[in-house]
Amino acid sequence: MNNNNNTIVDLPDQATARIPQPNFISKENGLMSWLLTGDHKRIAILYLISITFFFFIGGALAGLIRLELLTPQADLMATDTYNKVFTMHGIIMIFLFLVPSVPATLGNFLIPMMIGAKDLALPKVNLLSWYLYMAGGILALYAMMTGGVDTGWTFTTPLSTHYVNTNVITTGFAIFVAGFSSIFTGLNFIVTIHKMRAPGMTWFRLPLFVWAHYAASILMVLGTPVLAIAIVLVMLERAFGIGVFDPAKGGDPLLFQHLFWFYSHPAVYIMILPGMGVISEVISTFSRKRVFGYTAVAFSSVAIAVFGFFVWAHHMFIMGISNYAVLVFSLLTMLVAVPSAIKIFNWAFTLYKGSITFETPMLYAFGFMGLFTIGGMTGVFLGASGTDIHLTETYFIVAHFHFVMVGGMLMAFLAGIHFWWPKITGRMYPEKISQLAAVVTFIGFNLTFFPQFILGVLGMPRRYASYPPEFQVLNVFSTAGATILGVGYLLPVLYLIWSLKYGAIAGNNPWQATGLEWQTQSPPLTENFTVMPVMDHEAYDYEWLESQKAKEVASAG
Amino acid sequence: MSHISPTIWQFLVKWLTNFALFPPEASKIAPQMDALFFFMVLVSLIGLTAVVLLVVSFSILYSKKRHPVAVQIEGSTLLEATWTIIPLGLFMVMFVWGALIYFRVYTPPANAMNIYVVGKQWMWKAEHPGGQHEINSLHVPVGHAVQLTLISEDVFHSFSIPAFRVKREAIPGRYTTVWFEATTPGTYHLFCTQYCGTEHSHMIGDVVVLSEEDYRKWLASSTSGNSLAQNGERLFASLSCAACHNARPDARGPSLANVYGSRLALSTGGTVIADDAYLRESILNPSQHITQGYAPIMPTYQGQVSEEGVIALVEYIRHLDSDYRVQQTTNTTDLLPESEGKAAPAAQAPARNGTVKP
Amino acid sequence: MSEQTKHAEHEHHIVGPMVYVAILLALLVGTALTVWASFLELGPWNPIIALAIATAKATLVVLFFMHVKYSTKLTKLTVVAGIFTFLILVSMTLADYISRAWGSW
Amino acid sequence: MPDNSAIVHGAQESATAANNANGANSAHPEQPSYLRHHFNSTEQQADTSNFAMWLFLLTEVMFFGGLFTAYLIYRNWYYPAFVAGSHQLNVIWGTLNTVVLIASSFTMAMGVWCAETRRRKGLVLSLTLTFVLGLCFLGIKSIEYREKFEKHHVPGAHYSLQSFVDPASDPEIFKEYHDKPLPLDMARHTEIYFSLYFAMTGMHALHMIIGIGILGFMIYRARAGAYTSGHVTFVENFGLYWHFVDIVWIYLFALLYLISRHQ
Ligand code: HEA
Ligand code: HEA
Ligand code: HEC
Ligand code: CUA
Ligand SMILES: [Cu+2]
Repeated sequence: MNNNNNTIVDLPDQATARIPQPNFISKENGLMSWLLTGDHKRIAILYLISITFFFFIGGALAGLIRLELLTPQADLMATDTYNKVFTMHGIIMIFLFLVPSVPATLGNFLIPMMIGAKDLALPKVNLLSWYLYMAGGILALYAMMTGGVDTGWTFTTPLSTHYVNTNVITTGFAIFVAGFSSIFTGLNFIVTIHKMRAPGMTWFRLPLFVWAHYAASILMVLGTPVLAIAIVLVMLERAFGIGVFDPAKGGDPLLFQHLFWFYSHPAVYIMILPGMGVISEVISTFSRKRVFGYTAVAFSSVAIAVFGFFVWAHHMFIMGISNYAVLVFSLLTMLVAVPSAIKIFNWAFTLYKGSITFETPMLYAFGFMGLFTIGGMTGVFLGASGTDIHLTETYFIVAHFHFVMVGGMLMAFLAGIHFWWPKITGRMYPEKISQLAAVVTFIGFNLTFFPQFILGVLGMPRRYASYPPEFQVLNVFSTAGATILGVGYLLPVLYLIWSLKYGAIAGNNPWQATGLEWQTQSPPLTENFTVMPVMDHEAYDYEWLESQKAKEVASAG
Repeated sequence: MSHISPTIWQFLVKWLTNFALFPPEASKIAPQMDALFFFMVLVSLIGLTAVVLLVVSFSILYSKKRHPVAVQIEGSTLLEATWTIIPLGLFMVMFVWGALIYFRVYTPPANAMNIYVVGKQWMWKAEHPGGQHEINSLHVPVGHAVQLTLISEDVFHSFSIPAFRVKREAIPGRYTTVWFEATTPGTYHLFCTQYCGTEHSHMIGDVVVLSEEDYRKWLASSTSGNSLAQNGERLFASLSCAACHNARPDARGPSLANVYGSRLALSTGGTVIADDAYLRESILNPSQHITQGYAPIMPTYQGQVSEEGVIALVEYIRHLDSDYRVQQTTNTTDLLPESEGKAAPAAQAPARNGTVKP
Repeated sequence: MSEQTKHAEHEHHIVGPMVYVAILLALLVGTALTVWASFLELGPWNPIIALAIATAKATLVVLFFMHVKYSTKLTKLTVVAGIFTFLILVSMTLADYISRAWGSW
Repeated sequence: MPDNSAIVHGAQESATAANNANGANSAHPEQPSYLRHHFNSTEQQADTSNFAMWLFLLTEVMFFGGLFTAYLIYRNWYYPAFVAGSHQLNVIWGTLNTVVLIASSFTMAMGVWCAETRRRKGLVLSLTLTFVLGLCFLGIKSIEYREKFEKHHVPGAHYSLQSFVDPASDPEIFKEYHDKPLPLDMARHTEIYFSLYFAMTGMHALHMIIGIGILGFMIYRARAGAYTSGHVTFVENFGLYWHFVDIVWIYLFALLYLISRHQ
């Protein structure tokens, strides 16, 4: 047993420990065994590799954006190029990175294990969804190479339908295809969570990670098709001039935005809810305590999902929707913010009387809580119709959504990757350097995006390749921060790859966590469990864990 | 300081003189908006401090070193209710306060002077009633309510004046309005904030706030000779609108005098207030709303008049309540249109009821 | 005979052909009715009746052809959730369009 | 819990033959070979794919939902244009198609019943009928489409307003409805009607085409007895899809053909 007071890590004796064989990685070899797999864990790894690839492409584009904005003039690239760069940055980051980030990797890997199933309900659909994702991704890259697209990720009509000559149709089709990948992932999760739970795994014994994914999946299934039809209409408009979004023919361009945001607002919750699930697991594990107010946290996920469908028009406050609609949507936006606040405070109180340690996942989780609070509160600034007038379409929004998406979800993703890395690979990541990376990203992040709030208040519009000189100072800070941030993101890639070979053997349950996924070997077997698990305790029951360990010791000794 | 290289020094000086942290408050609404803004900042800071304080203090108090065994706690309905209700209450305050400001920004007072703004890729064209025409700049007098009626010729643009805290989308095919009252003479940024294609970031300009005197001078020096309504009259004649819209008893179309701001009965049974948007629709999509008692014979002028042309026509019809020439001269030279009594009908019109008096 | 071959007939209810024939007839009658109604001059009632009949037909299809009447609560809930979200999309979007016509405030 | 990891994916194919041999009276096979390795029982497997199918239909509802929203908005705005546009549709063809589709839904339902009660011939017959009726529907639809092409009522560069600004020039329709000529600006909006008409019926037809393709595959497999040995999930789920497509049409018929026959 370890007696170190600063960590809960409990590793097997490194001299004798081996990675258990067989496991899901060693079971079969060869590329085809990966490309044709039905194993949710292998698909998760396929996703992990592909989204990391797209993240770095998106990140490189972000680097270009920041370099261009170093000086007030459009000197690094033409405005046209700049427009293509931020459009592709947005599209790649959102549709090809953040939407599938936690769900398609960690969710895919863990949901069946957490509920005690052998696989997702529909393994082939799961694989299909990865292929759709790749098809969409490659198509998007193809569009980018062959001229790019410069509509902004929001595809605002009639700009996208009539006034640009770039690859709108190809990119639209890419998003359409990637969208179906996300629909199938969500569908698979819902079915799995409903139908594949192990005996004794009642709804209120599910880990909060599963609840969060359930809520996000509802949004994927019900929201994404509306995006699909909106994009189909844009493609038809471009190809045939059907006039539905064309003001010259009597169409209403705002209709497109209604359909687009009907998906894309819920999509922001698709992007945050799975991250919130990760945070619940991490905070609980590293404070050795059941999450404070389990039911409230579970239901707040569902509440976010349901209310999430009622607020989409807050992206259109000044766009010409009726003033009455503004009132209604502004009010509902305020309501949807409340469940997030509940979660934050519940997590904070989970720490109360805990026994806290500060491993990397926990550091990221703390980062999440602070940054998401800032990002979320500034969302409320935008949700209040009056202040939105001044702040909309400025860098304030850019800062808002990077705080929630990068400071929130990306931090949560990294927390989750570190947390479950030992489960996925069987090896630990190096703790010290990863703690350093967490701190570096936190600092870099704030330096990058906090100045953007000020820029926004000053009125600097978003999507500007050049800007008045008085905004330069803050932009330079922001660019400097982005460099640090880039390093912060490069580090994990390096040391995680390193750890694949040299990391310490982790054993089944290095964190002494309670989830079912920790009660089996790491990396797990293809079938996850040797015996069908029976859930006979509540979620996050650390006392059960202790008694379990005591039993093992007794039977071993 | 001497050991800093002069180039860097110059650079720093230039940098820091251009450095700003908060935009000027140059309109009447700006302080009100900022009050709400700072309220929100305050609430956010309190919220953030609360969260950080909880996290940090618990981390210290209950770190494994100090507190090796966790105490399992289920939750607390009372506490959870607290942090549901308090944020909800605060958010509701923000909602109501925000809605009030939204209401103010988008409800022009009755006596506001109207300037038309047309956005197109990639410039702003302002049409003053006196016929002054400017591109990528807007001259307005200090201390007068100015209403902008915006429209776009192509894609969405957004007319943003950060120093005034106002912004409104220019939409293709539809008028939108916003108003402000500048309080400090000076030159302020004008941005297009809605992404509108390649040169979006060059669709910028200046809003020049002039003292009354300077404004008068500016009006006089930059008029093109013809007022907007006069242009409208020309168009009215050349498009032979008068063939139907004349005051003769056998006229096929309704008389347009005094039509602006009145409530019209439609053939479908409803009524509608003839505002700018309605006049525009009547010219481009006449069959959309047929006035009671008339046949849908008016041809559409879509494709035959530019947005500026439509604006001129609308401006002309707006002023058809009396001899427009007389008004035009006053309009150009006088800053207070309502003092001539000419805005009075508009002020009584139902459309203007319920506006806030600033 | 078919009933016994299933392990769990309470779960998997097999709908017999007579029900299907009845529903087929009902749907055909519904179609005839709605076409007939469309030839009448009923003012605003025309669309209402047409949509009401369509909804009735759709309900029959969902309940019997698609077996929802005999399905689990979960399936019923799923159907309701779909209709609900669809209605949010339609009604909240239309709410904007309708209230736009009310004028600025 | 027996370890059935030996059964790998794709075991379904071999399942067919084995189950045929089992016949109808092997009511409780220890491990039906179509049972996928990660399920515990056939019921769980059937329930699961049934639920998954319903969720998929939800996404379809939302997909068509966007189109219906657009239709409702524009019909509100451009009522006369939508009326005139709708008069171009032939109620007789529409009714016929509705009947065809309802009949195909019926045959599909019968197919499900045949599968559940293990009637192989009945199943093949039902599926074939469904297949044929589906083709009939598409045939009729293409007749209607051709008519639109000939009259230049397909949105785009060649769109013609002739029938709307001068209804008398379109004697067949005029005889029936005696439409008044639409003013030019309103007539232009008929293009939006036809855009939505083509988008909605086109999406619907696309679903039919996909469905017919799957039907062909199913007929092939049904003849080999694949669905009449207890594993009926596929037929049932396809049935759900087919009925859903039917429901969409029921609404399309009402909205596009019927509700605007009177001004
Ligand atoms: C992960 C993504 C994500 C998340 C979670 C959110 C969350 C929220 N967002 Fe954000 N948003 C985006 C991504 C996201 N957003 C993106 C990408 C855009 C821009 C799209 C574009 O135009 O390109 C955008 C734009 C955007 C707008 C449109 C602005 C405009 O275009 O004019 C609005 C307006 O209402 C808004 C509001 C909100 C609100 C109210 C929340 C709420 O859910 C936040 C709730 C959270 C909290 C409130 C924090 C926790 C609270 C506390 C800890 C309590 C504090 C204490 C006290 C009050 C005492 N967002
Ligand atoms: C998940 C979502 C996500 C993420 C993670 C990011 C990450 C970042 N974004 Fe992004 N951003 C968006 C989503 C996201 N963004 C969206 C949706 C928009 C709106 C687009 C639109 O308006 O249409 C936007 C727009 C946007 C803008 C505004 C552009 C404009 O309006 O003009 C800016 C400007 O600073 C910016 C910066 C950054 C930076 C510095 C990062 C950093 O966090 C990135 C850090 C990562 C790296 C720096 C990579 C590190 C690695 C390398 C550098 C090595 C690369 C090497 C090889 C590939 C060989 N983003
Ligand atoms: C062929 C005759 C004709 C011509 C030419 C014509 N109009 Fe009209 N106009 C009408 C009729 C008839 C109506 C009332 C029915 C309706 O609302 O469409 C009308 C209504 C209007 C209205 C709405 C006012 C109201 O009381 O309903 C406006 C504004 C208007 N016309 C402006 C114009 C302008 C500007 C032109 C020229 C560019 C023009 N019209 C040319 C016949 C005509
Ligand atoms: Cu015009 Cu941006
Ligand atoms: Cu939103």
